[in-house]
Amino acid sequence: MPLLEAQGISKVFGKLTALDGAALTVGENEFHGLIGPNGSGKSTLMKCVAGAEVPTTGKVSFINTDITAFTPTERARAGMSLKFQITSVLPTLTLYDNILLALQAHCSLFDLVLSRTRNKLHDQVMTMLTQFRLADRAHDAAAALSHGQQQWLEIAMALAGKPRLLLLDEPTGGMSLEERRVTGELLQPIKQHCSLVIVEHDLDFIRDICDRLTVLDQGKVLASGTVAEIQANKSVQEIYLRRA
Amino acid sequence: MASTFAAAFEIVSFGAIIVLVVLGLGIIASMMGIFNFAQGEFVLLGAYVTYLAYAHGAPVWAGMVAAPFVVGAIGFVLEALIIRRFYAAPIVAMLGTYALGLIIRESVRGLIGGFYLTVPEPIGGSIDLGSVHISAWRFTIIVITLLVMGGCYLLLARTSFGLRVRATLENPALARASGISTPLIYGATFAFGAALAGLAGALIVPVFSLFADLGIRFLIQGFVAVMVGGVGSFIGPVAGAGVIGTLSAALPWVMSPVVADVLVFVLAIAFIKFRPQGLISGKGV
Amino acid sequence: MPEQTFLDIRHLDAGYGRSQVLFDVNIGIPWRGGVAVLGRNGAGKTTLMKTIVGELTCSQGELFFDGRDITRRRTEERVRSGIGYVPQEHSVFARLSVRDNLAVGSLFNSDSSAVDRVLTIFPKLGQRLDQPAGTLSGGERKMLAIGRAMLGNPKLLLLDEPTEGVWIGVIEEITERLIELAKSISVVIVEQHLDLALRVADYAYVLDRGRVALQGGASEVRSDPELLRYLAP
Amino acid sequence: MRSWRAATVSLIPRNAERSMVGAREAVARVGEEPDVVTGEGAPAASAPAGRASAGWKVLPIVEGLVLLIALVLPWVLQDYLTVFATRVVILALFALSFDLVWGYAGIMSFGQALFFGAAGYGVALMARDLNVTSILLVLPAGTLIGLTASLLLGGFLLLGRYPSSVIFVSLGTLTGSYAADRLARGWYYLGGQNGIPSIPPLTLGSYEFEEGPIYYYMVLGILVVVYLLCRFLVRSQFGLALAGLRENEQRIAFFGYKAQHLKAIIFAVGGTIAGLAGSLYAFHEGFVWPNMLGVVFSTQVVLYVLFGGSGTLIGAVIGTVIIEGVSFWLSDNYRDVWPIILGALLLLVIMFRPLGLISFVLGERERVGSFGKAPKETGNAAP
Amino acid sequence: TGALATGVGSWVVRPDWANAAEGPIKVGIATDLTGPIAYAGNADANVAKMVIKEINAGGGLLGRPLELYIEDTASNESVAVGNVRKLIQRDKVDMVLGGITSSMRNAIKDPIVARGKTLYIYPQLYEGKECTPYLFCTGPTPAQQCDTFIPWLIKNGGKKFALPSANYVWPHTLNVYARKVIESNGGEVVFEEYYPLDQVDFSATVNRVISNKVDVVFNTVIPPGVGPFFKQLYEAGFLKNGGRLACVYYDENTLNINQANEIEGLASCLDYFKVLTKEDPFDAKLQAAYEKDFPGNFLFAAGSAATGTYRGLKLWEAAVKEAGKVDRDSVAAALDHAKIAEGPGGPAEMVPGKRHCKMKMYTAVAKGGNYEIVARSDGLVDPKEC
Ligand SMILES: Nc1ncnc2c1ncn2[C@@H]1O[C@H](COP(=O)(O)OP(=O)(O)OP(=O)(O)O)[C@@H](O)[C@H]1O
Ligand SMILES: Nc1ncnc2c1ncn2[C@@H]1O[C@H](COP(=O)(O)OP(=O)(O)OP(=O)(O)O)[C@@H](O)[C@H]1O
Ligand SMILES: [Mg+2]
Ligand SMILES: [Mg+2]
Repeated sequence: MPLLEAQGISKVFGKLTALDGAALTVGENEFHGLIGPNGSGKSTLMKCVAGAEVPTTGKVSFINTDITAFTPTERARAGMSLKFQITSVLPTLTLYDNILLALQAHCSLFDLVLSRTRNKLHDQVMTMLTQFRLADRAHDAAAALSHGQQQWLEIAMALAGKPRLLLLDEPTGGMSLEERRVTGELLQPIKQHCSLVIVEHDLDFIRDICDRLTVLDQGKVLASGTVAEIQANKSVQEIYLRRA
Repeated sequence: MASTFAAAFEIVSFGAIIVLVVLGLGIIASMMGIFNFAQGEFVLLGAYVTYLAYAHGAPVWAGMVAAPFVVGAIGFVLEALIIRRFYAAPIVAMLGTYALGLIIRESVRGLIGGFYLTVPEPIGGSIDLGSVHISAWRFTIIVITLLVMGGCYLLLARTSFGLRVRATLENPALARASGISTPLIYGATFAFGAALAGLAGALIVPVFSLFADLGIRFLIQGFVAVMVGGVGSFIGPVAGAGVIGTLSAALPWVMSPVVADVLVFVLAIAFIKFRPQGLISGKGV
Repeated sequence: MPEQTFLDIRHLDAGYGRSQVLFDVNIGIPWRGGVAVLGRNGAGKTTLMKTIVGELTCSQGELFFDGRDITRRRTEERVRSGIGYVPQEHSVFARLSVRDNLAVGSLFNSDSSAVDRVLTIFPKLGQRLDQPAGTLSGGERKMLAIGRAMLGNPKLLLLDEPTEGVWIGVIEEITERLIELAKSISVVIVEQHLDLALRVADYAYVLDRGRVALQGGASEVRSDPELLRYLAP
Repeated sequence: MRSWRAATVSLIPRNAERSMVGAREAVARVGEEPDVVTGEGAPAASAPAGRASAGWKVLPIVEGLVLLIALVLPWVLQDYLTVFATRVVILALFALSFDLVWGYAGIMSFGQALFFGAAGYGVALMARDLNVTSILLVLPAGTLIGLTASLLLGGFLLLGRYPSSVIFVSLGTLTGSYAADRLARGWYYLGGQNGIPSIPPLTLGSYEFEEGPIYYYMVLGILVVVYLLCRFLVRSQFGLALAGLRENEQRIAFFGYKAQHLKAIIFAVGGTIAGLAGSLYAFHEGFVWPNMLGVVFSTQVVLYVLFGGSGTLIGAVIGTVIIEGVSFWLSDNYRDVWPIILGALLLLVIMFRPLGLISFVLGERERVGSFGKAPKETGNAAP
Repeated sequence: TGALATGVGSWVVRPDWANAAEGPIKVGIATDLTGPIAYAGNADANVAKMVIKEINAGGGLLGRPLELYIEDTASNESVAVGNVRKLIQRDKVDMVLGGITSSMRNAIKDPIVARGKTLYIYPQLYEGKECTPYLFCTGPTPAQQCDTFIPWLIKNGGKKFALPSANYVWPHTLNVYARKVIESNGGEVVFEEYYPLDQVDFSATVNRVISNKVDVVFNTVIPPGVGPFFKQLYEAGFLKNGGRLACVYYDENTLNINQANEIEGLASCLDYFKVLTKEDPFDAKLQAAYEKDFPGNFLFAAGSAATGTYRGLKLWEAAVKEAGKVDRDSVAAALDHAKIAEGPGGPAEMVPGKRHCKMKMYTAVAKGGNYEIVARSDGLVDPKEC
């Protein structure tokens, strides 16, 4: 039984059908890449999975439960975590607090009011900040980060909740090759406890870290399979040659 | 039949008055993101200018023509001196405009001595249609409201000025980076909103007489109208005002006015709860 | 530094409030041709762009554009005198339709066929004309931003990561356009795709912690052993 | 201006002021497109971040000073001024309740007076019809009324399928308090327009709390206790969750916070405190009247807090003291023009200190606060 | 005489002479100097200044000068309570006169009478039913305004009455009384209806008036609604068809709300109208004295409690003289049956045990923007309260 199974997802915006019966299956501890041309519906599919959009039709199940009707909060509590394509850190809070906020999301109200997890989480916060090379900025406001730094902070926040499934929508946008490589390295260790869906345009990056790929085109799944299968797929090669 | 017609006329005419008052409020709220608590005082200023003209012997209509220009100019100056500082913080802006409104209102109260002063309508009397009499001035207001509405729509939707305004208020930094002079646009928009309020004040002062709380009387109603219609477009607040105006004039026909008064607000809030985007969404300017 | 400078940045210091980001930056941009600005995350590339276009005021230094001192000029004046800018974030008017976004771009352009030309470059936009720009996909938005900036007929085009989130096929398209453009105007590009950047640019600056760490012709920089050190996080 | 449905989540303006219109978020869901940019002004976050890291915290000093002044006040004031000061302290308590919901959780409660007034009316009725004046019954009853009213209103406005926008909540609460005001005016049992006069003094056993120093110290004691509780709350990890709520409600929902519940909880806490203040006020003033429920008081409390500086607690107290004090003094000395002078004063402060008076001494970083363990090393801005 | 000082506290009008032995008697005025009904409050304060000046000029009271303390109630009950406390606790005044609206009276009566243990005089025409000890009312009550007026209306207007009203205590209570008088005189109330205080659109009401062929609109709608209401009635042809407007708080101030032709024939019943100066030498003197001291906009008029203020102060003066001291109980005992022979509109006397005041009442009709007296009471009318 796969960890995540989204089937027959359609999303219609007015006249536009952004998703047309797309499907996405992700197994346990699998790194899954989602690729496709601009506007093919990748972000929309991610949002449907995370609950940010309500699909027009289709069904999403996660860890053997049908979560189609779940709110984003419920999905997060079930173990899902999303980084949006457009960064949305909490600008006036410090980096430290941004991460702590993500970490403590699952604490009980009682713990929060009495701050009982503050000490326990401190080390985790600092570890994450150090991992993402942001430790020296821990007490700056998130708004003072450059775009690329915010991307990292976002990834850190998404990871903080110890999700079973991590959804990353273009995490490496605005990063240099080097930085991408580092990001890839940072993501590797989570494989032990977590699956990943990642939207990326950088094929090399995808190839390096993903086990399986799904290719979307105009809202439909064009192909899905291992990296090697996809690379060999004729129609996939075609859309890579196609322009715009 | 006759009384149905009279009823319809009265209801529509009050709706038109609310629309007129809300036009400027809506433009400033939708375009600039500022809920202008001083808007009522701009209405008051419009009324006051008309009164001044009348009191100094000029014809009332001359005062009415002057009012939007005078109030627009005042709005332009106030924007440059004060409002400009508030765009980044809309809640603070509410407070700031509240203070501004307080100053204007109390000054005018001082000037008119707290009285209720009458200003005659330039077109007085009533139009007799058989057994029904409809107020000639209210009829005029309906006509002018329609014209002004149309004019505003064309200005905002069809001209490059409208495009600049919308772009600036949406993303000022990017607008500047597209070559638009944002300070000018801000000033012009605010002045335009103020001028509309001035016009509204000028036109309604014969109906309600001049008193210091003339404008604030309509303020909460105006905000509710803007919300019901939907913030962010020109059409939205206008539609909202039409609905709120006609509703508050129509309900007293069928129930106790005291109940009707509260009911309008309750209905409005329930409506917004279940349709948070307002009456008009996704369409129009 | 290139010989003839169209935009001349001298001893520039800039930053946000009290935190200074750029330190004594000297950059020259030629009349035509591409210039790449490289650097790792947080190096100050975006800050530099914003300072050139006037969104940030510089605390020290001077900017000369087309021989005139524009240090104290307002953004819109700089833009109208021929600087086009594609910001890294918030690069479209989200609530305006695609059509209106393009219309804003061509406010100061009397050539009515310009929009059509942009639509032939980015046919995707043509299918989305009435959609609010905020609902475009990430890549579509970038295309729109570039299209909008090109409509202003700039003499100097600043692009802050124009290809972020853009599909490979379209990147290729954009690159070719930029190479084409760089023949007639000057193009400053901040770009993470090193190869792309250096294809467009003849000259490159590498920023490191707000200072120009390296500069030179595109091929020189490409082969500079130091380069990678400056780009690694 | 097309379609604000599309407009979506705005990044919250960086200085933590939430845009009323930024509340276009209403329907929008996270992540669609935060391309709505703050506004004209320079982002406040770019203001100095350094001040707080100097080691000295300004806030505790200010708090200590205010407390000190409050403690010695009755010794230096004439009798009637002590009575006036008592009233101000009660209003400060009321302001605290608003600061909690707006300054910390970003819920624009434009109808905070509803809870204040409802509790006031409730205890006034108890005194009038049941002869209950014991402080041991009155204050719990008042708080309970505040709690119930705010739970009901909060439940309607804040819970539901879609997150409620700031503007909707502000309007909803405003309408709620407006409707209550109208109801009180129209309902004879509540005394109509005239309200309920001649409430007997508060008692404890056989002791009667007359207005004066004793009443003052009692109210001050309550204020201090509530203040400390609030302070503890907003600096806890729960406070961090509130800050997240204020910054971007939808975002933290994706972390797994039950954002709407959090909002409802803090709203109810605010309502409870307002209820406490309302019951003290009713007995201190000796009468209740519809304005106490309505727009006038609701706006006033917003004014206090924004004037003093929201999101700092002490700012609310300072704002109340200064606005009330200055109006009192102005109305004495510039009778005819005092509303105008007051307006001008407000305007000046707001123009030059949009973050309130407190920002004269308080840096941005300390105002927003940080919630983790105390920083060991200071952050440095430029790498 | 009487310098106006702005000291640490309220506005104090000090006499220019002092009686070292006992010091001045302190009179407190708490009224709406700012806010929507400031025009009325300022007139009241002016009247008080005038009366105190006159008493001081005549040698004061009990050989002591009077000192006047004026506080603003600002149309805001909570401000008012604070300021009234100043009068009581700081200035220690011997008597407080003031308050215009009923809600204001309600708010300040407790701090004055119960907690403040001071005498309180309320000068405005009101709905009655105020029976608090030590609280004396010197304005007209519903009985005084309706008893002669309504029969006159039936005779000069018609039998079918409409009672459109603002929704607050005064109209409610007044209407109960008015309805009784209407029905006992053979009239009929077609409808009685209440509106929010700030309602400004009355199309539904006007329609009801017209379609029910109402003869008399007995109005208790107040500003800001009243102006548009009368205008809408006029435009709908109510006056043209012979309808009669009646409004018992309408005085010289309120005449300006509408254009003269819109309220032609409006009838009002009050204790004083300015036209009385033509026939009554005392009124003429009083009015002239007021206008000399206070030219300008704040008219000496009955609807704004100016006459009640004058009456109240003079009755209190008489009571103090009789009591010979100023402590509350003695003065209250004397005030209980105090009389004045001359006052605005004629003599006045307190009804013993009732703490309300008998006075003459006049019915006047608006003609071309001015009042004409059309009827007057025979002698003093009983307030019928408490
Ligand atoms: N709210 C909306 N209203 C209308 N159309 C929308 C909306 N959201 C997305 N779309 C359209 O749906 C299509 C799919 O968008 P989506 O964001 O999923 O693309 P994507 O695959 O993520 O592309 P990219 O790689 O450019 O980010 C796009 O053409 C976009 O314009
Ligand atoms: N609003 C701000 N306030 C304070 N500091 C800021 C602000 N914006 C950026 N900075 C800081 O300025 C430095 C330069 O940022 P800039 O955005 O110019 O980097 P960049 O080179 O564009 O990076 P990236 O590749 O990540 O976009 C960074 O250290 C960043 O943290
Ligand atoms: Mg996408
Ligand atoms: Mg950047």
